[in-house]
Amino acid sequence: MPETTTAAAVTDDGSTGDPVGKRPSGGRAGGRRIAFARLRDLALIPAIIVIAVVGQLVSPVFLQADNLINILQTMSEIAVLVLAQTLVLVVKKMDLSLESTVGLAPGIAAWLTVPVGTGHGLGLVPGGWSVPITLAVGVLIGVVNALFIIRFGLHGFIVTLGMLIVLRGILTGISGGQTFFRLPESMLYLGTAQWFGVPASVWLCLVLFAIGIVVLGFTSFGRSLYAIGGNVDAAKAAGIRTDRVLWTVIVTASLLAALGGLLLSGRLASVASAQGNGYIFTVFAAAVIGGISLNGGKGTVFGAFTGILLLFMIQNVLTLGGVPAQWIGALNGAIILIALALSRVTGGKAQE
Amino acid sequence: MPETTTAAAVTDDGSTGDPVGKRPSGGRAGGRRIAFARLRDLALIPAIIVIAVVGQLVSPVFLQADNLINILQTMSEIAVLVLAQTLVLVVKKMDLSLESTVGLAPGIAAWLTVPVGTGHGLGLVPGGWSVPITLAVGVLIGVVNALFIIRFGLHGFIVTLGMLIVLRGILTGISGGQTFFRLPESMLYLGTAQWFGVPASVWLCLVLFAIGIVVLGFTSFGRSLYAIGGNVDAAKAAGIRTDRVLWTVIVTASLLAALGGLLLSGRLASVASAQGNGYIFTVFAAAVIGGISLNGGKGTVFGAFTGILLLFMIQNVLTLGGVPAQWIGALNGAIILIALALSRVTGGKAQE
Amino acid sequence: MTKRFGSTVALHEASIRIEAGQTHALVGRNGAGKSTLVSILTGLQPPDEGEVRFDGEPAPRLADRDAWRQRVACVYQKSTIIPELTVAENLFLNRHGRGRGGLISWRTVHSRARELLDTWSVDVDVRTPAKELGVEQRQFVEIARALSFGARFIILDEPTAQLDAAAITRLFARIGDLQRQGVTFLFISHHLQEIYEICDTVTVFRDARHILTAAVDELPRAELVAAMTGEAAAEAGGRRRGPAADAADVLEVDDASLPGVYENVSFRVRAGEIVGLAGAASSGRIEIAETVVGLRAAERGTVEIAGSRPRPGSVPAALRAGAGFVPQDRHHQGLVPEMSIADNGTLTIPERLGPGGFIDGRRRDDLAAAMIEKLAIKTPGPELPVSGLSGGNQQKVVMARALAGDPELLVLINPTAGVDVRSKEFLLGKVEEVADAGAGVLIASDELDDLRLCDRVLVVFQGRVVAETTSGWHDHQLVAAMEGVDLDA
Amino acid sequence: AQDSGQSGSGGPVVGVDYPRSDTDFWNSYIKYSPEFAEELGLELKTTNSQNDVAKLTANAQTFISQGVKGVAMAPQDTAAIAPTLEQLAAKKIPVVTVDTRPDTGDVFMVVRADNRAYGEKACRFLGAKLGGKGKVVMLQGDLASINGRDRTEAFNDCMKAHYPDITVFGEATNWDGAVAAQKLQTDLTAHPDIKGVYMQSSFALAGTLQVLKQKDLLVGPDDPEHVFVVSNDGIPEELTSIAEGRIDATVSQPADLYAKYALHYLKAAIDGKTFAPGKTDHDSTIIQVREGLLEDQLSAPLVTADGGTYDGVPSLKSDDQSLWGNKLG
Ligand SMILES: Nc1ncnc2c1ncn2[C@@H]1O[C@H](COP(=O)(O)OP(=O)(O)OP(=O)(O)O)[C@@H](O)[C@H]1O
Ligand SMILES: Nc1ncnc2c1ncn2[C@@H]1O[C@H](COP(=O)(O)OP(=O)(O)OP(=O)(O)O)[C@@H](O)[C@H]1O
Ligand SMILES: O[C@@H]1[C@@H](O)[C@H](O)OC[C@H]1O
Ligand SMILES: [Mg+2]
Ligand SMILES: [Mg+2]
Repeated sequence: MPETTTAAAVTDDGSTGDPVGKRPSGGRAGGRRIAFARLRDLALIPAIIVIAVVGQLVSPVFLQADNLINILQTMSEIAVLVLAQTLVLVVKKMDLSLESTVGLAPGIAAWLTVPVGTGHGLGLVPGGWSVPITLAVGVLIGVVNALFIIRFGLHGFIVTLGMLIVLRGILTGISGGQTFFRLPESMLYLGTAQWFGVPASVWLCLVLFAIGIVVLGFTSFGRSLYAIGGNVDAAKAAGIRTDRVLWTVIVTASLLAALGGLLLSGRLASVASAQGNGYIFTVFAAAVIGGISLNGGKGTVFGAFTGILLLFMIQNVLTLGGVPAQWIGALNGAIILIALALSRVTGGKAQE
Repeated sequence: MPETTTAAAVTDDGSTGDPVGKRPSGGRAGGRRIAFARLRDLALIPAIIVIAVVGQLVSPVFLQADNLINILQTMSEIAVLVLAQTLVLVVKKMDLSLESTVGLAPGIAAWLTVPVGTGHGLGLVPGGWSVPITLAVGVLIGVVNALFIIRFGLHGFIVTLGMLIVLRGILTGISGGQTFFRLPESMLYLGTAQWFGVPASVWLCLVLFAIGIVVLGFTSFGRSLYAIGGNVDAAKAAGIRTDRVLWTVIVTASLLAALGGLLLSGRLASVASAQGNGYIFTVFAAAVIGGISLNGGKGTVFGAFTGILLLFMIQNVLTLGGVPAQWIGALNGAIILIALALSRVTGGKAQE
Repeated sequence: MTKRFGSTVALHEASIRIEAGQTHALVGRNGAGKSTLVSILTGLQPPDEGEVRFDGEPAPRLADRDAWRQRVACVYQKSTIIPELTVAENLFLNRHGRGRGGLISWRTVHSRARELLDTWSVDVDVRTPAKELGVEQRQFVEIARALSFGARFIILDEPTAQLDAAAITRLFARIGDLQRQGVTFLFISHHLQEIYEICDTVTVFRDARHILTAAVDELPRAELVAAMTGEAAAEAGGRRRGPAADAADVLEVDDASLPGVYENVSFRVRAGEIVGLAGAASSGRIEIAETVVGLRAAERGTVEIAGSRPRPGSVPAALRAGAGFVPQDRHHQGLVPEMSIADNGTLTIPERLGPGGFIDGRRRDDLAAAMIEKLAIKTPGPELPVSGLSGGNQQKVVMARALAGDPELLVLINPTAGVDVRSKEFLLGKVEEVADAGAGVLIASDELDDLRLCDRVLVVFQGRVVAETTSGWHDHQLVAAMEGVDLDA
Repeated sequence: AQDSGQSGSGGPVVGVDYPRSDTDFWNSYIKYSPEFAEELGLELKTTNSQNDVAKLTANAQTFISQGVKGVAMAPQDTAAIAPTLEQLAAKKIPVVTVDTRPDTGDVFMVVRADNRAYGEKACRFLGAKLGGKGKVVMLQGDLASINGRDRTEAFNDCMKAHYPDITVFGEATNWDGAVAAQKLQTDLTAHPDIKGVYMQSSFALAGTLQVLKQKDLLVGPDDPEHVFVVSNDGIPEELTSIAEGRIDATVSQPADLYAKYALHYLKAAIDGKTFAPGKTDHDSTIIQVREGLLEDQLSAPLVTADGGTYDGVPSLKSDDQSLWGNKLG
């Protein structure tokens, strides 16, 4: 059996230093490595605990079920976007336009279904169509993005920046800048219903993340996302239909954004023409704090979830703590920056 | 005879045949290549001409000196940011926080110099200090960014996203969300003075771009930016002090952003707490349309200038044309998207 | 010198002494520490312990790059070409010719670049962006640049790995010139015959340590290999049996053409047969192999794998038809660096990992453990990211991936590039095993070592199959054929 | 309706800059402007500064290039507009500001309502309804907005002076409905006994109602669980909501009159008319805010379901046809 010198190279986590000896039985070292991988996944848990403790000290309300559900509900829509962006980032793309899709998808549904006379509604289509329309618009936007990015080979950042501006503009255009009110019942349902005493949007968000965890962690489709993000040429050479996977990811992300928009519109019972504006910053911050790499191929859905949870817990504590309005932004930003820096420390290597 | 091989080398598959044979005469083929390189630099000129013609058709005011100066003046501050971002992008980094520096740098100067009683001013320092303070704050922000990015190896996108939020928050904090006005005279000068009948900020902007063109095109320092952006290890091996260059670039970019902020505050004779918010989208769009690659090492300062010029010409034409307010956003976005797509066509290869 | 990276010891109290005017070879297996030594000798990083002396003088400060560059020039193993910059600028990076006012005079830069490339007969326009160069031209630009500093000491870290035979001959001729002018070389290569060809002295590193230094002509090849590997050199295995007489075709390429790349290529590979596709760098052999596995599509002609015709240009179709494959460059197409050995090794066989697209982690790891066992991959376990392996072991993972689907046809492109001598023997041994077990093998390579085990070698020249040899050929015949010289002449 | 571009015929050219196009209130304003321009025989050039004072400055330049004879604008940043006013003054172009009053610099007329009065009216209404005690949430606008600050200060001052037993939780919302909903929800979780909400703008309307609905607090005014909601602006949706008993009151900020009198004063300026402090012919008062600055304070009535008077503040019934929100198509 050829003895290579490579055991020395095996050590980037310091797990073994010994260049001689036989191949470790695998079981134990494997166990250790898995434990380590899990640990990276749990990198934010300490931070979440710290915030929870601080929160409880700031206000005894913090840990009450009510308030926790409140946090989960208010984060649910944007969390769906984080999930969407996570998929896109894992395949080493970016989708800035998600924040506009959040507004435009339900916006178009409202425009078509809301009866004439109420704001800018056209009342062309019965209200029951609003949910399918919302989702269809999401898919359509995804298809346009994918066309530009995959088919024409344009840079994702650029395309979706352009799309962000266009889609936002279209929403302003069709709504005349006004808010759509009196949405059809079916549009409100998901954003307002309670299932077993917990808002439907919370369930939905949790289920979507659970699906995300399973798909990315335990299916070959999910693994192909990591392969593409890690090295697209190698993925291609391994027989992965990279373009097809990329299409699926980009379209799914837009669809999720539309769903997020639907939840938000339901919760607010309206579609403001500025709906979603500025979300993308939070989405990126959450994904990155949660361990998703901007260089593709790295990070888990669970990590992303802890990222957005942490951000909303911070927001909630700041509100409960009655921090003066003008300092909330700075404090929030500083905490995010610290969390980012810490995730670098736990993440180990320098980021590219 | 030699012409043929050169022609082969010019095709972008690099599959030029035999390495034997004599060298090409160079002269003619070289001429062609320079012409081609220049052409890429001038990629937006046709678009600019089209917009100019359309503008003139839309309104006879468009080509009047007044209106052209108006365009240049309104774009001057953001153009300085585009220059800053160009430097950063060429070395393959990103600085999102520039948009907050635009507000915070003059904001701190105003806070310290504006007398008590006028808004939130502290009146701690005589007005003459305001310009140095603005620039010093710019440098300081750059140093913090550079520390995080170069010294601690954090991802530039992430660091500067965090900084964007923090710096914006600090400005809101010190200003209480209000606008600083009654700025000291020295802060107003650059934004308001006229030199030879043209606003000083226009001159300044043009001079800065001229310097940028010379430095990036014709000095070893400038070329080292491209080397670093193209392959940082290779740059290191060639004896370039890469860290030093990166520090210089990141700090210079923040300094330029502070200067841009100074011009803007001067022109508006005030510092709003939202000053600069949202600029970064325009800055990126301009740089990228202008041919700057997000992957580093590519694009010219002149190209970036044509990018921002084009965007502001479009804005101006839309305004003159009296496009309905709610559709301006969509139209503007669509034109940007088309320009991006076209710059892909002229740029050739798929973007990474 | 000692150099550590974290807990990895790259150099352990290693010394080397290079005499002025000599050409000194440095050999050792992958990861022995050769390139690390190079980076220390050229001032890219400091040693943790020990020191470098030039002519008895202590080495310059690390920050003083110019002083280093006067003493030593280097062609690094990793490309230091900047793709977006022109050839001329790559040649004169950070030492541009200045014109008036201290600004760069591009005219001077270009004319000096042209002069420089002329001396190397490299026929490219110096204004071409470097990314448009072929691999070989690029390597020559590196070499020309390194030799242009006027340094009296030049380090070449695997300069020949990317060159074909003719180009190597040219390089060696040039080295000969400089040797006669008294220039000192440190030469690193995994091609041992090159050491014997141009070097005076050889130093062997193993496991980060200095093992021996000896005059080249006093160290027979077997002893050299033994010093590198730490064990007596195994004799190459006996002659291959070759395919059974009635073996079926597992690959049939019929009149395939891809204009500008290859034309009218027809050949077949039988079960149990190893067929070589030999040829120079841009002969088209790689593209032909890539066509077989679906990375490219031929414009005309057909490819039939094990009796079925996979959709042209579709890798998954080729894999399903029974192909397994090792791509040209493991870094580029072979591996996903941050993914585990287990995931990389099973990337091509998702259907075997569990029902309904799910991955059963245990099944995957068991499969991977079997591969690790079979190919003797040095790792603590299947869950290690492949980026944590050395080159030789990474290449084994690529091989494992190719074999994972129990292919009927194995297509290998440069399967041993950059792999040390012992790993090479091992990998080629595995290939023989696979063939003996009944798979057909197609090897596209210009390495004589790879081709030696072939039952037949097809020589590709300028996109056409110009010759076919059966085993028993002589090296020079094959080399001549690859260069387009008639084999029978 | 044509909300932009050139309209009118042959009359003097005036420029109107719209401050933003993403709120219901301002979109009503955008809708009214061309209608009144035609009525007054003015030719209209319009721009939109999208809540960005730098854009407003550029737009003013464009107006100058286009040779307008007067400019109406609604600078949301009242400090930063000074240099632009100087430039227009230098060209002798009269300016009317709508909704806001510049911190420095002269304009021909400010067409505005008394934003402090909005806060005061909301405070009185809630004070009366709550009987002077309890907890209320105030969903503020943007810290940077003069109107938001006026409303906040007046509301707080009034509460302190007249209803010291009412606790006010103030939340900054950046004029963003989603932010407002989030903060309200947190406050309601921490203090389930909150009995009043003051929204400084109609942007928060739908979200507030949803939050109340989710907490089962969206019940009729007679129910002891009822949370009293006062809104601001008077867009149609608010008026309907009042009629349906979902919210209790709003202050109708006259979008129609803003558009009408902005253009009215511009025409007057072009015609060389001048004005002095005192009562006007349209049920409002011109006051002199400072030397050289007149402000026509249009009336902004409190609107309630019954049109009653609350702690001295009279109100209009929500279906009153004089309300602009009831006159929109
Ligand atoms: N920058 C680095 N960080 C961590 N480890 C490194 C680094 N560079 C080299 N090593 C380690 O040092 C060892 C020696 O590497 P080196 O590149 O010198 O080997 P080599 O002899 O050049 O191999 P090859 O023949 O494949 O080129 C490697 O096993 C590797 O683990
Ligand atoms: N810059 C680096 N940072 C961290 N680890 C590195 C670095 N460079 C090399 N390594 C480590 O070195 C090992 C392999 O590198 P090395 O270049 O020595 O392999 P090699 O055998 O020379 O491979 P190849 O033949 O492909 O050059 C791996 O453990 C890798 O993680
Ligand atoms: O009245 C408010 C107005 O002053 C602000 O600028 O925009 C929102 C409106 O509700
Ligand atoms: Mg190596
Ligand atoms: Mg090496």
